[in-house]
Amino acid sequence: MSLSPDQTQAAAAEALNTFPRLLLHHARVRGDKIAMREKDLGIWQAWNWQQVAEEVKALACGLAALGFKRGEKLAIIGDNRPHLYMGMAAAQCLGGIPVPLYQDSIAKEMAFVIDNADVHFALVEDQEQVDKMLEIRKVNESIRQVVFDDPRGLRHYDYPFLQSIATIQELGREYDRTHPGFFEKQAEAVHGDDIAIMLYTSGTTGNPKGVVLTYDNVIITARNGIIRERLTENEEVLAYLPMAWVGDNLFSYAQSLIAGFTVNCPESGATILTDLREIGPTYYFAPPRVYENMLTQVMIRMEDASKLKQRIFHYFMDVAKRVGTRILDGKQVKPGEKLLYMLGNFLVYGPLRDVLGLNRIRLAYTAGEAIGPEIFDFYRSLGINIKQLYGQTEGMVFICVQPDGEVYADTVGTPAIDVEIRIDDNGEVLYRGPGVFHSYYKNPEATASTKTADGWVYTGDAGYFAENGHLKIIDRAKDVGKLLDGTMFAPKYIENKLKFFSFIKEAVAFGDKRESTCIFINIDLEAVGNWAERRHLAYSGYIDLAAQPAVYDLIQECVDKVNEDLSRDPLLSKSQIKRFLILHKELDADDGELTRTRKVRRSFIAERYAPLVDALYSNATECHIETEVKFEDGRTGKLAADVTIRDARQFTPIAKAS
Amino acid sequence: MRIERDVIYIIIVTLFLMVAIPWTMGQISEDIFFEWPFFFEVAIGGLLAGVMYSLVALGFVLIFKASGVFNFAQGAMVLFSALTLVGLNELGMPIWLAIIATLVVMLLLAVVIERVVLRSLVNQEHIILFMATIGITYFLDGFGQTLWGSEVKTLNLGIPSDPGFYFDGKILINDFDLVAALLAGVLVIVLALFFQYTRIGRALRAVADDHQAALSVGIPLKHIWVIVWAVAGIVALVAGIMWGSKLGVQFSLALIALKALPVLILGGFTSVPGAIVGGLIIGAGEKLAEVFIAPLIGGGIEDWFAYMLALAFLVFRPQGLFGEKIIERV
Amino acid sequence: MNERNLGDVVLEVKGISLSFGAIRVLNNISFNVRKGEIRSIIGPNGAGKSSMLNVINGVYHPQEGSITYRGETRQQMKVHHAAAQGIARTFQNIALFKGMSTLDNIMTGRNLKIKSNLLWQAIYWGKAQREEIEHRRKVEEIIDFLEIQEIRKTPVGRLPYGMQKRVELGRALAAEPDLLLLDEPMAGMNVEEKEDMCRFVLDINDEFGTTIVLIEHDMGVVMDLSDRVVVLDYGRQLADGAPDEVRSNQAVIDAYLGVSH
Amino acid sequence: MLYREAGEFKSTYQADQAILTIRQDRWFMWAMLAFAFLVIPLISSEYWLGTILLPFLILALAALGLNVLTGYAGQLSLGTGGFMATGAFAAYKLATAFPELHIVVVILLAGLLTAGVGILFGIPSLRIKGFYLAVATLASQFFLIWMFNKFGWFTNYSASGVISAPPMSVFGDAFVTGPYATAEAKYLFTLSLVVLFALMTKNLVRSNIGREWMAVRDMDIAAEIIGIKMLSTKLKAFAYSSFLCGISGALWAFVYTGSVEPLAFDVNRSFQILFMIIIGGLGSIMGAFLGAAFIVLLPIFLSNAPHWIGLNIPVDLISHIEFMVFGVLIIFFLIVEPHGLARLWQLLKEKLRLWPFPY
Repeated sequence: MSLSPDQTQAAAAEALNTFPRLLLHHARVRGDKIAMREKDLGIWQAWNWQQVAEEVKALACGLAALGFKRGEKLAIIGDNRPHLYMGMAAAQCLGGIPVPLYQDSIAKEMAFVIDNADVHFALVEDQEQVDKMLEIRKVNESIRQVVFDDPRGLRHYDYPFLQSIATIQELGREYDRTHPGFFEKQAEAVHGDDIAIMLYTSGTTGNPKGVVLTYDNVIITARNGIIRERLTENEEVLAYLPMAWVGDNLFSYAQSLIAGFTVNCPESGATILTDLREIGPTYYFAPPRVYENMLTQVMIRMEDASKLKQRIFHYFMDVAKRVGTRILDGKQVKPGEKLLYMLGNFLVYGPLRDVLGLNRIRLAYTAGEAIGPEIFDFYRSLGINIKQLYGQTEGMVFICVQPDGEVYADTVGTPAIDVEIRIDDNGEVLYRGPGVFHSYYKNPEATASTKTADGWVYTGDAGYFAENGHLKIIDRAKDVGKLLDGTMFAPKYIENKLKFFSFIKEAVAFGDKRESTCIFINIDLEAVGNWAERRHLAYSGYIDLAAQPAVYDLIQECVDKVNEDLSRDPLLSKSQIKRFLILHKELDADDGELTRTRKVRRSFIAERYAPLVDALYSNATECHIETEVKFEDGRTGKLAADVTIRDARQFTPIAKAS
Repeated sequence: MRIERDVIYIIIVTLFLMVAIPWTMGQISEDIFFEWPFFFEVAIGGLLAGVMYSLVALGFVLIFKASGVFNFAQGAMVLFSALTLVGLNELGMPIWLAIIATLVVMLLLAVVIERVVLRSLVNQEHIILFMATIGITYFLDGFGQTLWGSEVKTLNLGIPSDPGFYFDGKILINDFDLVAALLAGVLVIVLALFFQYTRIGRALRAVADDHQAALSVGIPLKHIWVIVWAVAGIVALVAGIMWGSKLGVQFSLALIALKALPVLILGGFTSVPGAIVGGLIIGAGEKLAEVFIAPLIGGGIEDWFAYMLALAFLVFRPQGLFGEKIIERV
Repeated sequence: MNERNLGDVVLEVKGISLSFGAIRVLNNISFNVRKGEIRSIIGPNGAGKSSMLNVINGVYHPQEGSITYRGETRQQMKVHHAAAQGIARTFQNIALFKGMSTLDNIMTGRNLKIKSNLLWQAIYWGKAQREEIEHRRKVEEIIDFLEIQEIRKTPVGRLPYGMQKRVELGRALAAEPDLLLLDEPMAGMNVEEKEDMCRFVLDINDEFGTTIVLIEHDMGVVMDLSDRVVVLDYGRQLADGAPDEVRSNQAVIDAYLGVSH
Repeated sequence: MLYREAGEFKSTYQADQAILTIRQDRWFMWAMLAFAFLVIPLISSEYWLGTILLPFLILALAALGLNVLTGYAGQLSLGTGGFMATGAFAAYKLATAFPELHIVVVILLAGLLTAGVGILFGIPSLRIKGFYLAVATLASQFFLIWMFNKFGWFTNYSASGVISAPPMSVFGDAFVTGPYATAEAKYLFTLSLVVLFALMTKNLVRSNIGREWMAVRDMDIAAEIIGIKMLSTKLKAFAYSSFLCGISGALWAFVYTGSVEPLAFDVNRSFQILFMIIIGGLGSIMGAFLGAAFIVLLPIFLSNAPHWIGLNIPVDLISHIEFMVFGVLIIFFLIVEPHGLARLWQLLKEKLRLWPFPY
């Protein structure tokens, strides 16, 4: 059933404004259609909607029997497993609130959330998670009940508060016999403005905040997404991203429950790629790094292919580069090219998509961080409709989406249905819409500082609308600075642009309150190393390689390209890179130069390499530097080098012809 | 080598049966003529033929011992060598020169086989190598006859072939067989010595046990293979000469291989003495059976009797009379 | 682990002596195995450990002594009998069926449980297919248990050593044995692999209550895992007892622990 | 390249254990069958059907049988010819003794009788291994042929020792033996049987018995330790193998040649079949067919090649050269791909599935 926003549908939708209702609805209208699959014991075990509804009912009643009340929280911890999703539904059917946690976080981290959210019930995957619960329980008795899915290794755990899902469901069936109609009554009693779920944002700073979302937030936004992309009940999705992450909740839970399509859970972390290929999803989300890794894999594997194959491959990839995206966007191309593309589709694109498991994809999203244009175009030119979206937990994901046919690597598209966006004077992006979250749990001041009285939410991102009306995100608002002449300076934006080149591993941009932009660069030892070997360039190690003039030339090209790019950008054209140097050592988390999540710590680096920074802003062409470094074995030593500094080519600003 | 007790038992029993069965047959059925001199005449005839079998079997054993290859081509080599010899002889070469020339040819053959076949099939499963030797068989049969034609040729080495009477005329033995057997015997002894007392011979024995050992002897594996195949070639030549001048040089010589097989399994693939003893038992047994049993069951049993006989032995010793016992390690 | 109360004796070997021709491999060995215990046999190379296992499951036939298994006493075990009586084992140097996939290897482990006859299997229908499926399910549980899903359909020949050992264990488990003989299950493994294997051995012992007789070189492993330990040395039995008893036994220290390790 | 497997997931074990799990393969197989059953009879000449395809199919069946024994159960046998002969003569005796028996029944019974004989000669395999066994099986080869030659009873005392099949029909006047049988009828009849038995064999090798065979082949001692009964497993292999060989022999005598003498099944036949499975690929159903095709077509090619290139060479010389070339080709093949055509086929498939990647 492809939802189109006409009256009858809307009316129907009105009634179906909570997940309990949606679930029962699907059990009624498409009871024997497959709702969930899980690769288990070697095959894809399937549940149809009828079965899901029954299991959820049993589970809910079981929880109720254990004293799970309305408004009660249910912590859900584990890999993507059907029973965990059912647990979510069960909690919601009882008017409770599921609180998914990141399964890989340690007990201590979990303890905070569990305490902060007043969780008394936990539904966990396996022994590993049960152990964490026990550990937490030592310090905090608040957990009254722990339910586990996989009994493996738990037979000797006897704790009164520990039961398997199977037991609970048995209990539930019994409870249902004794309390007929209980479940239906509870499920009906849930309303659109009730709290549907609490998602903790893994805060980069301070403790995570619990984002409270109502059914209306979630369902209306999710449905809008379905309407906009014309998703149907026949989609197949692979649920492999953490359940605690809003995206997974949207793609593998909310939208499935609304459109009635099938969610597939992989066998294990190790088999995701094979499972992806077996399922061949039609609707897929992945963060940029996933696509990036896939592409690298493709290239590496092609390296070993026979010369002929390589020639074929590259020939047709060029064809795709020329016309692929245009064909995907339904634009006109020369019939000759079209023919070539069709041939290529048979010889290369088709097989490639198939081997990657992407050949049934109708719609693929990426988001979270900027994706490299050539990665992006690679997939699009293969005929895979991958689009960027811009979203936040606070807005139930959809803020901006790229409309079909208007997909550009450097923008995140136009506002989603019912979403308004405005840019405030310091360049920060604000939005308002159905998805806007209810509040941060037990954190009014944070709520107040993020969400205005009239429902506008501060994204914390700086951006602006490009001429084509697409939103362009350039950086975290707090990182955006100004050059002395007042031009906007977006370090991360520039750094990303540089990092899109495979030769550049890290880049650090300076410029805030300075006259121009200057750059530290870390070359990618592997990529540049290979490049050097192909040119029979001898080098002893990173330092040596980094200092080679040839390498400088190579990097210079990249830098110049970036400048050329920047020059096209009305706001940033003046922040073109003036001078750059290739750092003599790789930035390293152990030296505190990167965060553990490999984000550059600009200010720290600025201090640490003060002499180099100064040199950049002088007109020196070389600078001697000594740095303290930690080696793997923990010893520290000195690293000395003379670092060359080069000027980058400057481009005269030109307005982008769109 | 120490002979296990049960082997001796088996042989004794066999000998006894070889005498007892014909005798009983003679007693119970009137269309079997049994008389001691006649019996011995047959037995000796058989033994002499047996020596020839041993000769062919020896070729197998050498190669199997040294390279684990079950060389089905041995028969073809017999035919090929004989054909070459006669062919060269007919081309006007004096017989002695022809023999030397043939020796050279067989040597070349060994080299070619090692180069082309063995080297490229090294460490393949045995069955593959076995198939390869069948391939060689086809090739040699075809090649030999293409070269020298397929009509029956006579090979005369001037060995007296008229029947001679011994033990004051009671027993008739074909002198040719006697001579042939003697020659074969000599060759066998020579080979035995070669294996015992020459460095190469020892190396060959080492190879059979394990290839590393062989290398440590300091002879590269490929040389060893060439050598065994060459030796096998020489043995084939001798066999070829014997059988050739007995039956005439023709395609049927190739089938001698099939006669040698039961000898092999009876004696054990890896045992030179086995080949000899086996040959004698098969030879004698076959003849005796043909004369003293066959008439009762329609005759012409020599195709398979040897096999059945060998099979009977295998049931008692699956590794053949003198083959090494296989102990299952896990 | 020693305070676990163990069941009564399931296997008793009395005065076992085994020799090949002149070589004496085992010399008057006697010990017993109790239900549900993990029993280790240790000793230097050539101590006759593997031979002992081979005696227990009937590959070798001892010249003297008797084996009592499940109350039946016999002078020697017969291989097929041992298998039929629920004795399974793994081998020191892997004895997998190289030509088959992981799945098929483990399926083969269930051969004794498959009843349908040649004809049914030939038409692969009805009983035969039902059986194939039912046993496939069981096998999948084992695959899941040993966490080898991703090599399910790989020919075992291509697997790394550690994985092959795991598959072999799986094949043994497939027979749902009462008594599991493990011949150096951790030999030649890296640390993680060893840890996994230990975990599996323990899990097997406690999830399925399988009695386990284990040969192992890594003393650490042996001492952690075992309830009781027998020490062999050149076919002689040096000691028999709980790990710490054995550890403190002088003869053992001289013969074995003394020697490096 | 041709494969599109994404989205082909299995949600039942039936599906996962199916013979062909990939859609494209199923299509290909159906196409092949349709072609073999519907197109070939229409397009191909009497000559092709009668003298190439028929022997190809029949020998493929024998190869299938030998492959079960040697390729799957690992028991090297050189007795195939003998078993084929047994089948042929059994069929002949049955058909002549009970003229009212339907041909299918006759053939099946012949197969079963051969299976019995196979079991008899399989018994030594319990003690004898490898080449010893191979040679031992030669005993059966020679003995059987000798027997059929020696005892007139088998040939109903025909002077020539040749047996000829009475005309028999599948139904109505659809004769498949004797003078009225059309090449098409023979072909289709044989094809159906061969396809049927190929399927049966595939089923066997993917079920328990097949795994037991392979276990015995790969490591007999380990197999025994996990409870596989050597004797019955090996004998089953001998029985089923000779069952197929027997049927193939019966078909050869009845459907293909119509009349045959024991020599048609001499040791060379055994080697021919052995070649088929080695060249085709040990332990592969497909291999039996590929090998059979190769070995059947090669000599035809060799004997015709000279004419095509306009040479005319005396017949006997040609036959010698055939021998040579044949031998050379065998060796050549063993060197290039010791695992046979089936492996090549498999590799090709892998390549196509992974395209454009090399692995």
